[in-house]
Amino acid sequence: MLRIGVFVCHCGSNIAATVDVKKVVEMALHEPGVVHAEDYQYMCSEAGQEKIRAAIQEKHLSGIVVCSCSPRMHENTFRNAAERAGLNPYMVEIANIREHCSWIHKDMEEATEKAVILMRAAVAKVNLNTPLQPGESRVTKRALVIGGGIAGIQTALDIADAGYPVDIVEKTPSIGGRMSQLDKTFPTLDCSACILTPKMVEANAHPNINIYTYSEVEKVSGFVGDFTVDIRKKARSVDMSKCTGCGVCQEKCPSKKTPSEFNRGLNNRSAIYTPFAQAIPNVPVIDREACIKFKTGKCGICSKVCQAGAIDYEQKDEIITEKYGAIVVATGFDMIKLDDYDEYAYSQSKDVITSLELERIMNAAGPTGGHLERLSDGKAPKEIVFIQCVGSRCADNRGKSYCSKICCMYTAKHAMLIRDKYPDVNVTVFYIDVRTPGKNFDEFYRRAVEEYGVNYIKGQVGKVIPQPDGKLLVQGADLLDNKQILKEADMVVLAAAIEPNPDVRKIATMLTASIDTNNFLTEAHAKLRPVESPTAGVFLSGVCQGPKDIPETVSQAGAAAVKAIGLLAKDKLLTNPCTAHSDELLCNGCSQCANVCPYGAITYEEKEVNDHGIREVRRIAVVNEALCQGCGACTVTCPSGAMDLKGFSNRQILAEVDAICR
Amino acid sequence: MQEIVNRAKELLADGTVKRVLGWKAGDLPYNPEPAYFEKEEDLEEFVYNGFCGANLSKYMIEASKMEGKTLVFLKPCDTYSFQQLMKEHRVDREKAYIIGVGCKGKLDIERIRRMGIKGIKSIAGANLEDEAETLTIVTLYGEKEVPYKDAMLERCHVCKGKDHMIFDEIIGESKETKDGDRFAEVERIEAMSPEEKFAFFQKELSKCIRCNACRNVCPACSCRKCVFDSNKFDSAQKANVDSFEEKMFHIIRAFHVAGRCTDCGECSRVCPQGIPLHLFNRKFIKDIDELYGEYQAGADLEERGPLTSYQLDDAEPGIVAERS
Amino acid sequence: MYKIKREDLPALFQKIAADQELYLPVSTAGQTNFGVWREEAEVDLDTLKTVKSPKDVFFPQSETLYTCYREGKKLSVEPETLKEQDFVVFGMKACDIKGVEVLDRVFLSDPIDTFYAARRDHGTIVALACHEPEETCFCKVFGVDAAHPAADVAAWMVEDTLYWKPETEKGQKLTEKLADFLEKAEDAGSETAVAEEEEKIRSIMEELPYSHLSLEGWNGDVLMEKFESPLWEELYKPCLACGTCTFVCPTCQCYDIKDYDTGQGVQRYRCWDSCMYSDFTMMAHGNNRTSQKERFRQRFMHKLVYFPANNDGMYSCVGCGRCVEKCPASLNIVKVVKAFQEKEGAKA
Amino acid sequence: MSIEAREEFKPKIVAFCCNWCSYAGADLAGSSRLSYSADVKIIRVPCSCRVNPMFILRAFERGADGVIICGCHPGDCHYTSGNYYARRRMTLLFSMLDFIGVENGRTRVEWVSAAEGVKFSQTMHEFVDKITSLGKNVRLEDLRCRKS
Repeated sequence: MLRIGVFVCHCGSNIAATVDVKKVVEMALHEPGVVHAEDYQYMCSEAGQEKIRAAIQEKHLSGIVVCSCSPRMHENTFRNAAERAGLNPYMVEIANIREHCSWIHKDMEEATEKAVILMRAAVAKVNLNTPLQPGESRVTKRALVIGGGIAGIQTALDIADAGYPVDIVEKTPSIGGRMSQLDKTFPTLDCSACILTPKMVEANAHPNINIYTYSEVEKVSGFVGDFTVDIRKKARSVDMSKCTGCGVCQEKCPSKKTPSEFNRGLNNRSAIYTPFAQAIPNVPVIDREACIKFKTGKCGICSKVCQAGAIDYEQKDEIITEKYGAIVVATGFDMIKLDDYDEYAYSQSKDVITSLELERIMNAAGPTGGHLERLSDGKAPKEIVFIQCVGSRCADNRGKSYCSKICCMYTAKHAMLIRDKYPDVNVTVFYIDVRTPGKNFDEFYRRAVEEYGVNYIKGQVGKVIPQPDGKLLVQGADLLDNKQILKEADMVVLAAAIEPNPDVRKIATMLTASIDTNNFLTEAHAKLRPVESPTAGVFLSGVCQGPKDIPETVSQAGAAAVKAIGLLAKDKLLTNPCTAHSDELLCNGCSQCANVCPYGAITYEEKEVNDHGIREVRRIAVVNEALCQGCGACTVTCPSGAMDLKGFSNRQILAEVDAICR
Repeated sequence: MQEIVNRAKELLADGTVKRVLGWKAGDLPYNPEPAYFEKEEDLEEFVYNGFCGANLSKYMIEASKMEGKTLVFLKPCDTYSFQQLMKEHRVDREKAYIIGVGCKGKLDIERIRRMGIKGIKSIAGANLEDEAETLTIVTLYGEKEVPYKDAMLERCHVCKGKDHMIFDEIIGESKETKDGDRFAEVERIEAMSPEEKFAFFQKELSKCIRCNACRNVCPACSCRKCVFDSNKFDSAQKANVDSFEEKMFHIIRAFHVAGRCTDCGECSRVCPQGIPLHLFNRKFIKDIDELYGEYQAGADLEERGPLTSYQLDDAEPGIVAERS
Repeated sequence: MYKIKREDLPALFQKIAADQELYLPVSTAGQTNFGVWREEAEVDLDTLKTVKSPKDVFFPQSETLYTCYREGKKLSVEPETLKEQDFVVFGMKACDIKGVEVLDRVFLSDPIDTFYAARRDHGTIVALACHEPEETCFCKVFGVDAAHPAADVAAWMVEDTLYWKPETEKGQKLTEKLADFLEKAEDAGSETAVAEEEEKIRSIMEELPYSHLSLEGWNGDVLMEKFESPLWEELYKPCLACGTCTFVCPTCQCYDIKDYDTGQGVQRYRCWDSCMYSDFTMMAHGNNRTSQKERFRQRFMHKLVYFPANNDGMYSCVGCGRCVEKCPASLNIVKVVKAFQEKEGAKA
Repeated sequence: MSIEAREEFKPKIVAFCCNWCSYAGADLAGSSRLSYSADVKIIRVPCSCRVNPMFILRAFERGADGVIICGCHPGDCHYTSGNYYARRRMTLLFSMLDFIGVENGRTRVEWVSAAEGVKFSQTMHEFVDKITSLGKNVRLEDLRCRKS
């Protein structure tokens, strides 16, 4: 039996106010194997750790239990403390008496009783712990960035600047992302393209950056430091090495009826196209769904007009397999679909548009050449109504429960720009709250109201009714004046909620990164590890993690890059020693464990064993500890119990069960 | 039967096989035993009749370790077990020469005894050649006639079919014996109230003497060391001291063979206490069929077992409460 | 001698059970085993052989030896109390009674097994003659008289009447207690009825296929000769290494001692073990019988050689035939004896 | 059961929580001060696929009144597929327990992400209520483990 020490943390009053820590100490001393127990104000502090060290050395402890906060907080702290005192770090168990006890219970007696039971379970477990040694695994010094928007570009640039090769995988034909669709940016009103394009060019030209556009991640295997990724390079039908980007093919293409994705479907593009003028790479793709050559076999005009001979109808999808040490997800966002918001007449009237559509309309390269006009009749609007929170902060399940964060500011921007360029246009904004927490944000909003005379009405719009004369009747409420409002507008702009790019689910599954109910990727810790995914080696950049504006996105992109660089800078990583292993005397060699192993970590070998004097050659499972991630799927599949998991062994878990049910 | 014996002799003689694994005539009319024959003359004792219910696949685990090939006689249902064992690398196909033998339904001496027949001196009609519809049983207490079908093992009434899944050659004809619904009894129990279910199994399992016959005869229970014999889970109990242990043993045993059990019915055939152990396996099979698509263990070598595979849209565990 | 109508037996049982435990053949879910009589129990006196022998009335499949309780770091031990109340076993057959005789040799010789001894002291056995012996029976081989079992009370069921004959002091005492229920049967008709039944049983015994099995060559002196016989190599092969034969056997007496962690402490109990099991007599170094052949041999050598060697030639098989009926591989002691006879006879 | 007796009954509930999601979800419930019954005791496992049916039966053997397994939402498993295996295993196990007459409310699987502190707390509330209404587990306990 081990010589166990139990350390009970007060966590100031976080634990001690609800749990009688002295009682836990007293009860611990009654547990078999426990030779030392003490409590302290803050076990995680220098002084607390020093107490642990002293006890380990003076009382010759061979295992310790710390009753404190979640192991997700300080397991490493205490493992390191134990290691410094000469104890194997895996001889430490944590009883979570804060998050799982003191913080959720009010009655001191009840909480203390539970804390004692949790302590007992941890003591029972640590009694069966064995010293474990982590192994080592190599780090592939290359990063993958999924998504080529501003987040992905910035991350890639920062990693590349640090000297590591980076691949960007972008689904669409060009990098640039949502930001390339924006006209101006708040709160400084810079032209979006003017600040984005240089970054795009820089990424394209960077010797350490390799861009795969019109490509998607198909498969991910491996683990931190050693991911293997299959990238599907979709057939572009244009040879990138030959194309000069002259654009003649697009001009001559007879199929020009496909809605332009870039312009949100407000106008059409040709079947062979580059999404926008500054696209990088400036090489078009053939949309095979729309192309006459692909549909009927006839046409082939683009091929005829291409002087470089770059058109290649035979091109096939290509799978590129590459190894990476770190992966950054920067898959960005899209606007929600407005199908469930019939009351705003989005599908009935061309003059009810989303803010992103307004961006395109106001952009000089947009469908209207930058003229603010109604899409129904081309007339200049005189009365514009903005509706905020369409699908954001939504209580029912039509929309999103969260605040999309960027709408208040871009609406102020839109309102201001319109009033600036078209002073005769009246702008009204219906809002729930105006949220402007950001540098120079509130000032910006106040300018819209005070200098530009934008009419802000606190209240929601119930209905937008298209009128026979083409006008839009907006029925709203003014909560401050407590009155109903009926307003005729020429144009209604909806600040639709943003949501993570729907493809992120697929990617999260491939990466085994966790995702929340809104499809935002979960960070390892909401405050302390905001750019890391709980999956080691996977980092989060931009809106895939939560709604953000451009400056926030760029700063997070940089942070994600630093985390990735920190990983790539290492030559070797210590692997988790809590891996599966098979007892060769019990193994049947039946292969069931290998069938469920997600990492292909189990192989079989013919081995001579000595089973209590019976010598025979048996087929036996062997676990590759570098590949095993310690999930334990194999342990339950194994009928004989040959397969067990270090750190979470059958007997350890049963001991916890027994201690809890005692 | 002579055809089988002749063929076995040939294969022994030409050196194709080193031994023959079949059945040897017993000393009572109904108790042939599984046996190895290494010499041609020993085969005089060979028998294959209605009482040869034993599934010889399990013996092939040991036979695979022996030198040279073993000629093994497998009934159609036994071939599922053999193939499942192949899938689990527990038998060596190279070490087996499989003759698929025909089957006209196997007899259950316990069933005959339950009819009140005792003091059996002879049984006529159990041989395959007889094609008998009726068994004539001479006893110390008079002669009895029993329809062959009524004396068959439960499993034969719900036979999976008379096709051999794997074989080198086939000898003998089979006769369809299926006349019942495999899941009828499971369904009957499912329809009970929790109290009735509990009482039913409590009663049945209270008979269990933990002799391990069900486990040791089971081709899916092929572990070198059973969890119930090892100290890995602190679960090594030699006796059911508490009624909990009866349940623990049978639930876990059924769980461990779930997705691998071919429903060969040996567990119920050998239980000295007549516990319908196959119900546990059938319950799992029924659930697997209903929830994850029909699956027959041992029917092929490639398909992943239902517990080592999954579908993204599998039913949630809550379905159990919803269904009942 | 006394008699009682079959239809009055339930009342008799009730009377017996009023102040003591009564064990008798009870059918549960289609199988008959000895169990404690309860009003609702399905008593089955027609089944000749219960699945398990009634040995667990005296030597239960599992029994607690003592219990340790743990409180903090303190341990306390509470020994199990010995059987203190009298009880009755009704319906045991001659072979099973012979089986108890075998167990007595083991448990009542020095050092005496106090748990067993207490049960033997307090138990009164009412035995029932074997009405219709079966083809698997071979008790005759071991000198057992199935027609007249040697017990505290011998009983015969002749048509609808149970004849009851106390034969020991214990039996006499029980009979007196049940005087209100038992009718005197000193008449010639009763004597004849019992004698005829005995005769009938004995004549059937003569006809049984195994009754004339010869045990020649099996005794305590043939240890090495039998031990080293190459026949075992052939015989054991079909054995599945289950414990059915052992657990249905009226004479198998091996047990294991195990600890059960109750969470509050430890319950130490003993339970039947089987020499067929790979962990039988497992020691720290492993097992002294590493192959199934050795384990298989052990069982038969024990019954037919080792036991007689230590017990004045008494075999520890009583010919109940349960293993013959229940072995999943249709192996049994008769086949073993016959195989030796055949092969060694041929040799000689 | 009388009302008084029900008030006295404090169920023993074992919750197996996946380290990556529901254990963190429980942490979040804690840091958000979302209370639930102290009858629930959590055992940390690396993944729901680590939960062996033996663990569940052992808990019942030892007198647990309810066992709940919490894992990552399907598709979100930290190890890609663990919860899918767990889902099949637990579905079949629960169905078997139901088959032998154990009240099916005593076992439950719930998918709770690291972000779902509220769901964790609510789930535990519901489960404790359910077990309280079912009362003491008597069908799957080993009487030797009962506290005398």
